[in-house]
This record gives sequence, structure tokens and C-alpha cells, in this order.
Amino acid sequence: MEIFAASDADITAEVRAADIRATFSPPTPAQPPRRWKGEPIRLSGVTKSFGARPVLRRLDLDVPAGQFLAVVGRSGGGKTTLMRLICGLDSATSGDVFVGEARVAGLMPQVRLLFQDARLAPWQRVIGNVGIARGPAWREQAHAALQDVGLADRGRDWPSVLSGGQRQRVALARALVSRPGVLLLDEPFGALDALTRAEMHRLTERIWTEHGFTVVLITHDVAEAVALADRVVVLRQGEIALDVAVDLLRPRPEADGAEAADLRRRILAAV
Amino acid sequence: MEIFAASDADITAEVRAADIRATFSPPTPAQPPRRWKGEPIRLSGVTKSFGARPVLRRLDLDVPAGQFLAVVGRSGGGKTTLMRLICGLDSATSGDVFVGEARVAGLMPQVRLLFQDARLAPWQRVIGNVGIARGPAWREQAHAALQDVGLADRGRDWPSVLSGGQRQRVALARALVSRPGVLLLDEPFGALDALTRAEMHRLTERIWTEHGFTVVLITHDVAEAVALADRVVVLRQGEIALDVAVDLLRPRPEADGAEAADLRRRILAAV
Amino acid sequence: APALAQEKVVRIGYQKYGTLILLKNKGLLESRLKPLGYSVKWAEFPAGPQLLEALNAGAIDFGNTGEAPPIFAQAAGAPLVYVGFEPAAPQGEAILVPKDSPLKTVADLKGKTVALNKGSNVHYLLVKALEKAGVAYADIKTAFLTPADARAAFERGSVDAWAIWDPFQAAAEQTIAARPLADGTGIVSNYQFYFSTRAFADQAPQVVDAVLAGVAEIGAWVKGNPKAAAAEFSPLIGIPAPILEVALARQQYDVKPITPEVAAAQQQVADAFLALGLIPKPIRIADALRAPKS
Amino acid sequence: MSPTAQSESLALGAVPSVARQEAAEAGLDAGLLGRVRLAALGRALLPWALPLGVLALWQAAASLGFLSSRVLPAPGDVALAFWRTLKDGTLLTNISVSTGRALTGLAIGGGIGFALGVLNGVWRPAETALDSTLQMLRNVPHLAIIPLVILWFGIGEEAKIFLVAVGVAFPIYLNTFHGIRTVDRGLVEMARVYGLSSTALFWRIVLPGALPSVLVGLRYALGIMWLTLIVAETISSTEGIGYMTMNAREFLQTDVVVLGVLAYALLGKLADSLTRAIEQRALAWNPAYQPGARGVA
Amino acid sequence: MSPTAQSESLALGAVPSVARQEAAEAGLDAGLLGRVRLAALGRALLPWALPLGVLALWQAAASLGFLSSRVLPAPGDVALAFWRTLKDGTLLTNISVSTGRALTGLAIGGGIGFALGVLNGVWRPAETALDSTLQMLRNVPHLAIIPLVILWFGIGEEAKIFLVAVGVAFPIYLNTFHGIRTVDRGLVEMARVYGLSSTALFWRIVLPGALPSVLVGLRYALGIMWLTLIVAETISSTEGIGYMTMNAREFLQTDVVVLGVLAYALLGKLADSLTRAIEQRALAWNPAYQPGARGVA
Ligand SMILES: Nc1ncnc2c1ncn2[C@@H]1O[C@H](COP(=O)(O)OP(=O)(O)OP(=O)(O)O)[C@@H](O)[C@H]1O
Ligand SMILES: Nc1ncnc2c1ncn2[C@@H]1O[C@H](COP(=O)(O)OP(=O)(O)OP(=O)(O)O)[C@@H](O)[C@H]1O
Ligand SMILES: [Mg+2]
Ligand SMILES: [Mg+2]
Repeated sequence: MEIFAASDADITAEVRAADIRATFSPPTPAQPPRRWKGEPIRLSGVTKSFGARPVLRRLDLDVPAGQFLAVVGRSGGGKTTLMRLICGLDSATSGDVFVGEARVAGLMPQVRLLFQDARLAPWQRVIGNVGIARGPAWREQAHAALQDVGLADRGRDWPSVLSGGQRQRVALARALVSRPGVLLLDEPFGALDALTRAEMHRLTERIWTEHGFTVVLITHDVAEAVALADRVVVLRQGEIALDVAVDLLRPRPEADGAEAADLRRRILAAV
Repeated sequence: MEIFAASDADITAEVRAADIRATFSPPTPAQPPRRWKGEPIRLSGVTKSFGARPVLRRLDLDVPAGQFLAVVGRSGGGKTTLMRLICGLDSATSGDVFVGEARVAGLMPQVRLLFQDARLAPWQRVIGNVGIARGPAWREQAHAALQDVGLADRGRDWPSVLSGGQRQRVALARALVSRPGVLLLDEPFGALDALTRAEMHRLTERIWTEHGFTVVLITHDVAEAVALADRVVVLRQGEIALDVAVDLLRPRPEADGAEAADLRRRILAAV
Repeated sequence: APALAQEKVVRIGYQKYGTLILLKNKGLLESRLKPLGYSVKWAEFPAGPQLLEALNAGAIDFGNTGEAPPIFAQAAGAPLVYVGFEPAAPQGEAILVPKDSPLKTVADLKGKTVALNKGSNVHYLLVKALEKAGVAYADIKTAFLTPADARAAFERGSVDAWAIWDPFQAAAEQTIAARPLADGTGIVSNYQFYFSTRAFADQAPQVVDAVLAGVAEIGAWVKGNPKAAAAEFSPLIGIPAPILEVALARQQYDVKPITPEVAAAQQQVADAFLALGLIPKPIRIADALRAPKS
Repeated sequence: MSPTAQSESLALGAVPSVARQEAAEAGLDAGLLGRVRLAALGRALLPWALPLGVLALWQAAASLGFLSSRVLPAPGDVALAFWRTLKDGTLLTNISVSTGRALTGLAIGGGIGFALGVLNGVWRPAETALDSTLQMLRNVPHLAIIPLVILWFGIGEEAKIFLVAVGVAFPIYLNTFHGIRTVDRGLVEMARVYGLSSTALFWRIVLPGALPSVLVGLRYALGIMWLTLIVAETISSTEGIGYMTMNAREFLQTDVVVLGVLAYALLGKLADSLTRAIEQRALAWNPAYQPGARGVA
Repeated sequence: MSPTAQSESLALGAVPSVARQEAAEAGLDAGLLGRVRLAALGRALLPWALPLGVLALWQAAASLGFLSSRVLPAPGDVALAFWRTLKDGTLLTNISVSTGRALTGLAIGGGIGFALGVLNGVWRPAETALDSTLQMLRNVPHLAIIPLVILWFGIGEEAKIFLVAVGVAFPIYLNTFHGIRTVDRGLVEMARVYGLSSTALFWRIVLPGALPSVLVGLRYALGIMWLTLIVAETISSTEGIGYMTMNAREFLQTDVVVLGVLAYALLGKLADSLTRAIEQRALAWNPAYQPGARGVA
């Protein structure tokens, strides 16, 4: 019976390799980022329509491994759709999506997606939701991740009693704890206040720097895009209206210089 | 059988009165805002705990009729809880909440709440969700509201195919179409891009000006609070950390003068 | 151990009311069969049709019922053979009416509703009684009900009369003073029959005979000690002893191999059922008799 | 397992669009198109493969003498019985009489079960007072209470319809109750905050939310409806499919018994297809109920 | 209706905290506290009010001679029969024999129904191939296929257990299937994106999501389990509660019949309470299943 016979073998092998690597290389935060673990993403001529409604039109996009890409665009502009194509939840009407070497057809094991809605399993406690994949030592990792997002004391709660922002942070913890090759973040900070948001920015940036995966971040906050990303893409009417590199030194303080302000203005104009 | 015997009589009377009023007073947008329709909100010594966790501590708050109040605070700070107390979905552990003349005990018919999550009924089409209360001429009103939020062509769709921001706008349309005495908005613009957000600001402001209901708006965007509200309250650890009036002339352009910037800085510091 | 493993079994089906259950209870059979290398496995059935259903499926080797079920079984091709009968007991079935019923004779049944078990011995009784009274079968209404249901319908007054056999007959007579319009006397025979499968009767005739001998022994005992038998029977089936005594007294206990007269009477029943459309094709009782002993 | 194969058996709701797309591409090629049509035909026939296979095996076993025809007649014999009873009209009479009883019982019992499910689902005090009793009643065997039923309703149609009604009431009750209890509370809150009257709340939120579960109850009840008849029609019947079957069993007419069983099976299938049609219409908003939908995994 | 009264009967999940708060306030006053305890006792007894009321009416009707004791014996007679069968041990033997059969059948049939529900729920091809057949089989009346069952399993325990297994399999199948099909697809997507293997997906997402519905199926099956025995124990039995009841019915021992019916009712209630306990434990995350929860409206 092959009902549930996903490519488990591959996944286990992956996990085991990562495990061994983790065991033999002691964590050294001072090291330069291990970018090699991230995987490139490539879209070529991707069109996606729902019925007669075209959402993405012949999109071409190259994201090098380890890049932090921010995607900005109007509501209903196809950003979530783009994410679903990259992780293989949907398939393009035409055109090809590649992650790493492989053409995307079906779910990609190295890609993780933080959904726009939190999608916490109501029957798993908060800690169980963070460590949903139950890798080795998941409990400690999940607990550490909860601490990172400021919810260390909520691990034993049911998700249903959390506030909106707390749920979003649990989802963020779950995404960050998974340490993937490609991380897709669909508005991960939308329900957070300014201070919490800044903390989460620093957290995301730190883990990305340590781990070196490729990140695609959807955000409506242009300042956020400029503060976090290596490159910002504006999606308008299914096409790329602007594709701009953010060449600012890290760490970047919240309010940057004139260069950042100029960038923000350019991006806002393109949305 | 009294199972479903809410205070329908009262509601119907209300609706009928409103109806008659609407029939006899032609819509005149040039008129000064009919503030008298809004109702005041008063909290006195309100404490709310979940189990051993106190969320609101002896809160006192007076919102005059027709005021546009913004509430800002950290994630998990009890903002949503406050809203639920005002509209009667939850009851305070101690203290009293008043809306208009009445002490809140059970649902208040004159209060409408836009929930933090969109809460669209999946089995109602978009237009059916907007006109969920099915007042007289609901279809026309719902259609107009959808047009206002930029989703005129999506009325016949199921909510499940909408993007995150589109759902939020449907929920906003539903809240605005209901023309209540008190409107509670729990992060209504969180999933919207900057441009759409500005449009929705203008829409909300316009309908509030026309209709004169009391508004409590929860937002994480301090600029938004300053741009929209008459008054901003910062909720910190269950208490009011800042309560400041925004005495800026309307209409207020996005980027205001130094006064607004100063206000923003003060509020941010208090969060 | 090998001897035990080779011990053969005769599977006997019985009903709650009849001689076989007493035979089982008294434990008379086991000693008779032991010398033949057989042990007994008893199986209880709620009624004759179910018993023959099991016989048909090869789940039992021996059993007894009234006169109606074997006719349907044979019509269905069941491999049963008649191996014995108890003498006629025409009083053991009757057509009852409530005690204050205006009906006085069978002829009064015209246009009335009679409750009965479809295709049972009382079905035959009703046909024959009507025939004798000169009432066409089509002129009465029938309500086909099992005894328990019929009793409820009878007491409620949903039916005017009830064709029923013992011990229900005796119970109705004694507890609600139901009045018989007619019993089987002079109309039908009401035999009880013993059956085996063709294969078993051929393969182990001595066992069949031994069981019949056991039946005869217990029959003789019941006949001699009706009170004791009723007392012993009563808790087994939950019918008060006084009622049982009446019912037992109306039975005959003298098991005999099938005689040509009995076979002919049974053939009449079969033909009557054919005429009623209860069986789809004619059957010959003679085909289901035990081969004469050589 | 290749990624493509994986998407075939494991992918989610999204995949139908892949299938559609593939079909569209295939449309360019006439040969492929033919193959696609053939595949669709295969999909339509697949549900019947198992029953027909069993039928074939059965006929084979009967022909080769593995099965005693006394106990399980050959399909040919059953077909003959079918033809016979069809010709003399008894089969259709029996089915139509039973259908009448079944539907009347369903209307009454289903209505009561639904009403009780709603009542207990929306109103806790009612649940406290009634649910226990209903759970006890549910467990009372029909066969045992027939004398009581006769006492109450006589031996006419009422008794039979009563039994059917009792039989169908409980699955509908249980599933309605469950469906209502698990309606999304967030939506109920929303509806009340938006001033929906209790009636409106029921029709616009509670009922649609409970509907999938109610339909499961209906589906089960449609089976029970026929099954109860086999008990009900032992009460002074001369017509009806339950009567036909049990009467034939009494008289060991196995061909008619099997015919009856097959009739039951087909009536059950019919009722089930009906429920599915209702589901597809009434739950059009729910992707899980649409024809193109796949399993969850 | 005043707002307060409204909140009593109509308010949502939130209201238990009101109740708790009221209780706490009441706690300050000893008299009130007593009243609160009394109210709690009342709530615990309320479910039994209706059955006990019926019992009282029944006794009254019997005492006043409205009921023929031959058709429906007085409660006193039933109590006597209870005492009699309890003393001679037959009641307990019958119940324990039946319980053994019931649980064995439940384990087998429930297991198969669950497995098929899961299989067809997660894998569309299986559904296409099997569901139709199952819907047909579901509709085959037990009473009619007893000859076949005897052919396959003889007249021993196997036949009875088989019938119970068949009876319980279908409600569990239907509800498992429905539960799995309506699991939140968003969560399934999430789980797959987070690399859960199919087994993990099943245990962590699909099964918990389907559990409420599976438990409804179990609840129904626990009733069917007992009910089937009344048919199964007509196959050559001398023990069992179904045998006891039907045998008594055969011989018009109405007191024993009613005793049997009552035993059925209580066993059903017991089984139901068990399922509720399971629900409250297994669905602790779901506010709709907690004891304090109110109806939706
Ligand atoms: N399954 C679907 N069926 C039909 N239309 C869909 C479907 N999914 C998305 N759409 C439509 O595609 C368009 C793009 O949706 P998408 O979710 O990608 O937007 P988005 O850029 O993420 O917007 P937001 O910022 O509001 O989340 C929307 O108009 C949406 O209604
Ligand atoms: N039903 C409940 N049971 C227990 N705790 C709860 C419940 N509802 C809310 N809480 C807790 O109360 C606190 C305040 O929640 P609330 O939803 O009011 O926050 P909030 O200010 O709206 O936050 P956010 O901005 O993240 O939405 C949180 O810590 C939350 O976990
Ligand atoms: Mg989106
Ligand atoms: Mg909130």
C-alpha cells in the first residue's frame, strides 16, 4: 500500500545527514554564514490562472541560493500564489519552477512555507505545533524557538487560547525551527506590534545568517522589506514591476539613511 | 420554545426605526456628521483574567459617543479581550462595562465587531457574507460596500478562493455596511498593502464621518492610529499606559507635520 | 487420545418446546450413543423453519418440527429424510376467539380476520376447517403473525380469531379465557416429525435409531408422569406448570417410523400448500422417506 | 518514488488543476484524447468492478459445483426468480409498497431525529434532559418490542411506519447533534455580533455548518430505513420487499431470498447515490465534496 | 426577554466563565452555596428525570389497570423477574456471554470499518473502487443472510460474532470516512509542507481531525453492537441477552422481554457514557466537547 509512502526515505536520509553534521560541527555563531545550504529558486515563464483569471503572467525570476528576497505587491496580486508554486502546493498553468536542481512537481522536501494564516493544529499544544515534524530533540529545539519568539511560558497551552499575534509567532517559531533549504514567509509579521516586530526581524535575520537558507518574504511593510532583504521585487498585475537590490550593510538599524528612504519611495511608487 | 428567542423584538424595533428614519431623511453627505447616533462606552474597574493569568487590570476608560479611538499595545496585551468585553462576547471577571445607558451583559445589539480573523462563512458567497444580516435592500448595500473595498467583481465567489487581504476587505465591508452605534475594528488593515490600506483608511473615515458611530480601532501601525483616530490609548500589561488626544485637522494627509511625528514617537515609546 | 480424536458427533437441533429438549435435559441420550462411538452436540432453535434452515446448510444432523416446515424444506430441495413421527395430536392446535366474541362456529369466520403463522400447521388447519364449514378461504382475511405478535394483536382486538398451537393455545385458553371455535379433531392430524439428513441417515442409521429410542423412552416417561414432566419443563421454557400440563396432555408420545398412512396425510398437507401457492412446485413425500432397512 | 508519482497519489486539493491541464494538453493529440476518454470511462466503471467480479466468481463457483444451489443459488436461478417475479408483478408491487412505507417512515422519523438533534445541539438544557433517554431508547431492539408496537398501533401500516421512523430517527439525531455541536464557534460569534436573529443564525450558520454531518446521518438512515422494513414487515404483511424476503426465508426459497438481498443492496446504492448528489449540490462551497476532489493525503 | 435571561439561554462558549464567577460570588454566602450545590445535584439528576417519570407513569397505569399485564407487565413484575434471573445467575451469564460476543465483534468489525474508512478517506482510488460496494453491502439485512452465514461460519460463535462485526463496521466506516474527508485541508497542506511523513501526517493531523466524527460512529456502533445480537442469537443459542429476550418473547414471558429491553437500554446508556468519557479526554482541545460547554446558540 503506497498511500502514505511519500519520499520518506529521502527525508530521513536528509535529516540523518543534518543530524550527523550537527553533531560533529559544534555551533560557532562567529563563523561566516554557511550559505551553501540554501538552494536557488528559478521561475521561467510561469503563468498561473484560476479559471479565466490570470494571476501570474509569464513570470521570470532567479533567486540565488541564500538570498533574502522580499516580495511586495497589492492585495490579491498573486504573492501567495507564487509561494504555493515554489513549494509545490499548486502547479503552474504553464512554465517551470525549479528549486535547487529539481523541477518542482509535487511537494519539495527542502522548502518550508509559513502560511499567511497561522495554521496551527488545534489538537496539538503550542510546543507540539512548533515541533510538528518531530525531528530528533524536537522538544528542546521547539522550546528554544518558543523562547526566541517570546512565548516560552505558553508551550503547554492549546493554540485556541492564543491571541492573534501569539499565533503568528508560534507559526514563525515553527518555520524557523525547521531550518530548511528554502524558507517562504507569507506575511509573518502582519499581526505584530512595532516592538515585537522588530524583535522578530532580528530573530529572523540572525537565524538566516547562521543557517544561510534562501528566504522569500512577502510583506506589505516596505520599510520591513528594505530593512531585511537583499533584494526587493514588486509584483503588479502578475508581472514584476520592480526588481531592486538593497545594498545596505548589515546589521541595519530600523531607520536607515537617505539611501534606504529613497529605496522605500521607489518601491512604494512601483506597488 | 425560547431557544432562539433572542431579543428579536428589540432588534426589529431598532431596525424599523432606522428604516423609517432612512426613508424620511434623504441622504445628504454635505450635512454635519450625525454624531448623535453613536453611543458612549464606559469601562469602570474592569479586570479580566483567564485562569490565573490577568489580562486586564482594573481598567477605567470613557469613550464619548462618536469618538474614533485607537488602541495600541503589544501582542498578547489584551486588546482583543477588551473588544470582546465591550461587545458582550465575554464578561469581565470584575468591574462593569457600559455601552450607551446599558450595562453590558450578553450581546449588545448596537455593537458590531470586525474580528481579527476574517470569519467569513465558507458556505455563503462573498456578497452573502457582506450582507449576512440581510436587512432590507441588503443586496444593493452589500454590492455597494464591495465596490467600496474594491471587490465589486468578486461578489459571486466563494470566500475560500480569496487572498488574505481580500478576505480582510470583505470583513471590513461587512462591518461598515452594518452601520452600528459602536463599531469595534480589531486590526482591520493588517493584511493590506500600503495603497489599499490608504484607500481603506479613507473609506472608514468617510463612513464614520457620515454616520457618526463610535469607533474603537485596534492597530499595530502607530502612523495609522495617528492618521485616523481622535484619541490613542496604549494598553500595556493590562493597564492604560498612555491616553492621548490627536488634535489634528481632518482630512489628514498620510505624512503629517511635526506634531504627528511627535505623537507617533510618544506612542511608540509607551508601547 | 487418538480414540478421542476420532470420536464422532451427532448434532441435534431442538426447539424449546418438544421432547428433544427433555431428552437433552435428562441426559438419556449420551449413554445410548457412547457405545456407538458418538457424542452429542445440541443446538437450540427458536422454531422449525430455522432448525431446518440449519439442517439444509449441513449444520445439524437431526431434529424435529411440526408438519409444515419440512414441506417447505423439501420444496427447496433440502436433503432431509423423515425418520419418525409422534402420533396425531389434533387437539394440540385450534382456532381461538376471545371469550366474549360473538363468533360461535367456524362458519362465522366469513369476512373476519384470522391471525396465524403463514405456512404453519395451523395454516393447514384453517384451510381444512373452512373447507369443512363450507367457507371459501378467500372469504376470510388473514393476518400473518408470529405467536408473540399474534397474541398482542388478539388481545388488542386487531384480529377476530387466532389459529394457534400448543403451548400458546393452552396459555391463551387459561390466562385470557380464549374460546376454541374448533380444534384439529376430525379435521387434521397434527403430527410431530423427526428428521435427519439423507447422508447422515445412510451413513449412521444406528445412531438415528438410538436417538429415536431415546425419544421413545422420554416420551414414555412424560406420558407416565405428566405432572413431573410439566414441573421439569416449566422453568426451561418459562411457561407456568399448570398450562404446560394441559398442553403436554394433548400431545402423543409414541415415536414410530413413518408409515404409508402418515406419509399420505403429509402428502395432503403438501398438496394443500401447493394449492395455496405456498410452495412453487409439487413435491412427493415418498421421496423424503428413509430407505427401508435392508 | 518519483516526485510525479507522489503527486499522483499524495498531492492535495490543488492537483485537479494538474489533471485538467494534462487533459487539455492531451486534447491536442487525438489518440491521447481517446485514451483520456477511455480512462474516464474506466473511472466510471471502477465502482462496479468489485460487485461484478464477485458475481462472476459466484456464477463460476455455482457452475463448477463448488456451491450447493440449495444454500446459495446460482446467479442464473436468481435471474430467473427476478424474471418470474417481475412478470407476475409481485416484485414491483413489493418494492413500491416498501418504498411507500420507507419514505413515510423516513419523513416522520427523520424529521423527529433532526428536530431533536437541533434542539439538543443548540440548547444545553434540552440535551441534559433528553439525550440520556434517547441514548437508551436507541438501544431498544425492534424485534423485541413488536408486541408492544402492535398493542399501540395495531397490525396495520402505522406499526410498520412507526418502526421505520424509530429506526431512522437515531442516526439522524446523532449526526445532527454532532454536526451542530461542532459548528465553528467563531462563525456563531460573528453571526450573533452582526445581529442575526436566532432563526437567521440557524439557517445561515448553524445548519450549513452542520449539513455535512447531517447528510452522513441521512445516508446511514437511508440504509436503516430499508433494513427496518425486514422486521416491520413481519407484522401481518402480504406485500413488501421485507415480507417477500423473510417469507421466502421461512420457506427456504433461497433464490427469492437472494433476489431480495440484491434488491436491498441496489436500493441502498440508489439511496446512497442520491445522498451524494445532494452533497455535491448542497456542499458546493466545500472542496472536499466536489467530484474532482482527492483524498486528504 | 431581558439581556440577562438572554445570556442564560443564548450566550456562547464564553459564558461558562460567567457561571463560574457567579458560583464564586455565591460562595461568599453559605445559603447560596447550598442552593448552588442543590442546583448541581439537580443537573446531575435531570437526565434521569424523563426515564424515571415514564417508569412512574407505567407503574401507575399498571396499578390502575389501564395496561394488561400480559402485554406490558407492571414494573414490579419486571423487578421480580430481574431478581429471579439475578438470583439463579442466568441474567449475569446472559449479559456476560453477550458482552463477550459484542466486544469481539466490535473489535473485529470496528477495526475493519475504521481501516476501510481511513483507506477510502485518504486515497481516492480506493474510494472509487470500494465505496459503492460497501454502500451496497451495508444495506443487506442480517436477518435475510443468516442461511448464508450459517453456511460460511456454522452455527457456533463465529456466526454470531460475524454478524456483530458486520453490524458495527458500517457506522464506523461511514463516520470515519466523513471525518477524514472533512479534515481541514489547510492543516494537511501545512503538515506536508513541514515534511511530515504520511504516517506522521495521519497520526498528527488526519486522525485527530477526524476523531470527533469517528467517535460519533463508535457511539452509534456501540448501540448496533447490542442490537445485532438479538438477531445473531437466534442462531442456535442457549445464552445471551438477545437469546433471553427473543426466547421469552417466543413464549410470551413479557416480564422477561421487558427486562431484556431494559437491559438493552441500560447497556446502551453505559456504552454511551463511555464514549462521552473518551470524547472528553481525547477532544480536550475542542471546547465543544468539554463538560462546561453550552449549545451553539
Ligand atoms: N483557488 C483559487 N481559485 C480561484 N482564485 C484564486 C484561488 N486562489 C487565489 N485566487 C485568486 O488569485 C488572486 C491572487 O491571490 P493571492 O492569494 O496570490 O494574492 P496575494 O498577493 O497573496 O494577496 P494578499 O496580499 O491579499 O494575500 C486573487 O484574486 C485570488 O482571489
Ligand atoms: N480564552 C482564553 N483562555 C485563556 N487565555 C486567553 C484566552 N483568550 C486570550 N487569552 C490570553 O489573554 C492574553 C490577551 O489576549 P488578547 O487576544 O486580548 O491579546 P491581543 O492584545 O489581542 O494580542 P494580539 O495583538 O496578538 O492580537 C493572551 O496572553 C492570550 O493568550
Ligand atoms: Mg496572500
Ligand atoms: Mg488580538
